[in-house]
Amino acid sequence: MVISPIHYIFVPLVAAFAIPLLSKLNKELPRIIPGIVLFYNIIISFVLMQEVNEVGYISEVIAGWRAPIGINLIITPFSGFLVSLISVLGFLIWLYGFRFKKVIDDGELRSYNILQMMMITGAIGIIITGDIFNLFVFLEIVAITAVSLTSFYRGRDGAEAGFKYLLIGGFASAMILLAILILYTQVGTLNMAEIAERMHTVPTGIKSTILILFIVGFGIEAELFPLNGWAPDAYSQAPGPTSTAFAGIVVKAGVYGLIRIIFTLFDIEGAYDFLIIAGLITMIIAEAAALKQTNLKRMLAYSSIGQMGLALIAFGIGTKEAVFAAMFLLLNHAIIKSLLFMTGSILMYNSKEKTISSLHGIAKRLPFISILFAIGAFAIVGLPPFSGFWSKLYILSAAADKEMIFLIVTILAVSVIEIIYYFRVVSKLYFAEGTTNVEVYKPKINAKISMLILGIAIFVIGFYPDLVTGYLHNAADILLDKASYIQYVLNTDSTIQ
Amino acid sequence: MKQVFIIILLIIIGYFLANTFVEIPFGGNRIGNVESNETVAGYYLSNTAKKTGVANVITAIVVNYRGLDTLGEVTVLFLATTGLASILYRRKEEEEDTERLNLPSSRIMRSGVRVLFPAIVLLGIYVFIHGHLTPGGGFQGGTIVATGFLLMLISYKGFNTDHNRMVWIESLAGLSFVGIGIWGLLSGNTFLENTTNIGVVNSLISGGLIPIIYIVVGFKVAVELTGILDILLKIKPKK
Amino acid sequence: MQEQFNEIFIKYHEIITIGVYGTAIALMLIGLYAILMKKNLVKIVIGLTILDAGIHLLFVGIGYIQNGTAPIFSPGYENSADRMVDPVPQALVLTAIIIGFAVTAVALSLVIRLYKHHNTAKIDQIKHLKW
Amino acid sequence: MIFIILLIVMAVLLLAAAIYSIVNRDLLFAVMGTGIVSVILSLFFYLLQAPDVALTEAAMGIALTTIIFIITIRNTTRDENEIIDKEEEMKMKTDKES
Repeated sequence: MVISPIHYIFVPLVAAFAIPLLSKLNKELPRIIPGIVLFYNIIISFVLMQEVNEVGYISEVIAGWRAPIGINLIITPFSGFLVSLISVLGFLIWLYGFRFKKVIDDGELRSYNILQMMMITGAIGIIITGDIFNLFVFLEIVAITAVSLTSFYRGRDGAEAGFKYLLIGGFASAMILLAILILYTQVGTLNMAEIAERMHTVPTGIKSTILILFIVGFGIEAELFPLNGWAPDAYSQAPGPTSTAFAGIVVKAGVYGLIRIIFTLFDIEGAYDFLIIAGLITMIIAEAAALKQTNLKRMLAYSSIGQMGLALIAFGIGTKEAVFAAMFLLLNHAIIKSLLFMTGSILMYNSKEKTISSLHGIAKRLPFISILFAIGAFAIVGLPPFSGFWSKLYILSAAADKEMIFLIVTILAVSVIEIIYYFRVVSKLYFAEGTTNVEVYKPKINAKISMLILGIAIFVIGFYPDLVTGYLHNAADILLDKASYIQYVLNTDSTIQ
Repeated sequence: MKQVFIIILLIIIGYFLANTFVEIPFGGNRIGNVESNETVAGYYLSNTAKKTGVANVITAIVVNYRGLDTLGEVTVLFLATTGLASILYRRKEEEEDTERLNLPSSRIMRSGVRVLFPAIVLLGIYVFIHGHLTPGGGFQGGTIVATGFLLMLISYKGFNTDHNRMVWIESLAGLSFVGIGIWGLLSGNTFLENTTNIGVVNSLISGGLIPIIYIVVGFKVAVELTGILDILLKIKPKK
Repeated sequence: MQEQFNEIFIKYHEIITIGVYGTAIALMLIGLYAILMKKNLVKIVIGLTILDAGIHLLFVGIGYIQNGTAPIFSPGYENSADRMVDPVPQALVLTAIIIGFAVTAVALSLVIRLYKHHNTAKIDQIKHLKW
Repeated sequence: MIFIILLIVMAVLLLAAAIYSIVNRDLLFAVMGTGIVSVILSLFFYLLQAPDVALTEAAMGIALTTIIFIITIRNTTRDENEIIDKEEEMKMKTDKES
């Protein structure tokens, strides 16, 4: 049984269907199975990345029918890189959340583990599928799991955040369905490669309608400005590991979906500067909102929306250099933001209203966690020795190549805002004298390990960026040249045997 | 004021959609401004009978040509049931009494349901067994069976679907669906491939694995929907 | 019977087009109106289902062929492939209807839980999480 | 000819049922409105030569969606503006005092 992209999907499915049965055998199994599955994901990513490096693309056909007739899974260098990143992060999040839950009985334990594992599988599915309706189905899997996890805690606001997310998600999936419908009437096929090939036959009026509907649909998942009302609430109400998965994994799948639609399917010139404008507005408003947040998780949520805005700007610039910088930013953001959410949830664990003020002087009692939080804060802001610095630098240089002075000014201004609100938290952590009676949640060894790994990764990429940049440059070139993607998927029915 | 703003917004969206759909012909020749046999639909119509041996083209598309969609579909229902259970979950100490709300169903209802229930379940099973010949299939059959169980759940307070057996059926059905997929991989072809012989088109045993997959989907959908209804019926209103 | 149907179809072509596409778009707008305007949570979810219903009608509408037959090769119709309606939108709608049901089920369970906490089902009285 | 007349009548009925279910204050009747929408939609699908979808819409839309809505209404309020509930509460309070 040769390892192929479909393993990402059917192994978690077997586990998800089996967990209700296996939990009858032994109470602990629902906790352990997701770990095994997510570790197997890392193995698949390792094997597939080798192949993608040599061959450039991996296309796998489902049910034996060639690409446009049946559904095909496709791994390009960029999607392969993103999926490996998600697999590693998924495993670390599982390791972090192993014993994290408050008192939980077996019913909730089973549901939590199935939903968390399937959310990651859904995100991976969005990235590797080559068929537009299949993309919609995986998007729905992510939507339903994310809503159920947001409203997991018994508290009052969980259900409200979940309902808001589901309502906007329902509207978004209706818009995507409408876009697929109109696209099908014009093109007559559902396979992304064939759509890209036939896109030139579509009259421009209808083409822009389809593009707008897709942008609205995916904008909600990628948290563009007017459509991300749900994100801060969902992040702050979800359990620790889930909000980490939101920031590290689900948003990446949303951004990838948006980028794929704009880069591979459409060739409208206007789409690129739309991305820049949307990214700008999202970044500015999200960072401004983050400034006045008192709840730590909401602040981190706004900061990650701002970072995604920055990534969209970089993709919008559209040159090879800019796309490479955007990919590098996605990598850094995933690692750093996951570390911040992990450490943040532990620091916040016992405080009732989860405000930043309840962080006073905790550093003395949780030194290890506070150091990691500080590292994360410095890295995301872009201070030199850390990985965040390189990605911001490359974006600025890409903007400079295209003489977009206005962009450079705003990005720097926003970085200043970031510095303000992150350092405000770090200073409270270390220098303010805290109330000593707040009992603090001592994380177990597995949580410490996963956070340590992320911390080390920040340093390693910070000092040796060219470990990753070589691969990303090649991935950026392949993402931009559409012709080879279409030619590969449609003409070769190369299935892995 | 808000109403006026929303109505203007709707008029704009309506106008926007209207002039996109003016260009799309209704009832014209087949889709896509390329001749029909190059489009996917043309391929399906001309090759389904020969290649997959299934009379109902839509079943062939849903199960075989676009098998991953249906797998995702069944997962969505499975996750909805799990999500629903976790949203409405009451921990052991909160659970006062889980017996369903005691609807005083009338005698007509109870006797009627006793007659109807076997008929509905039989119809549902018929629909998903003949998915590849007549309209209908796993989803439709499963839903019909679920409505049958719904009638029983409402009219007989004592009637309780045995939770353990339902979990077994649900998991086994899901596992066998994925198992058929893995069998395709193991036997050297691709995931979910229709490896067995496809038989004569309009005979009952035709279409290789497709009817089997649809029967499995039928069981899974039936059990999942009954599970959703059972959870929802168990909530006690506050009044 | 055949030509008579075609000739009627062509004569009243606009009315039929407006009849199907028009109703579908109108349904979508009604659903959208309910989602944006209504306060009661159940009414909002009803709006969502009507919006989905409109889209499902559109899906099947685009597949229809003038005087076509259902895409099933039942015994009498083996070689009438070119008269058959487009099967692909119907397969997609099948999936979309069931996903719509799953989303509605989860939404309504959230409505029940919200009502348990806030003792009201009106969205403006539940607004605790602000922007 | 029947095809067109049927089409127009069903289109009008469909929109009327949808508007009725949106406008109506009593949620139970609003839900019945959605049931009627599903019935006519299922007939529409049948008319447009889509038997599979008609069966799904009939089984899913009419039976199950309506029943979940009714269960939800049973656990929340039946009146959209919750005026009747307030009156009941007032009545209960007055009974308790008296």
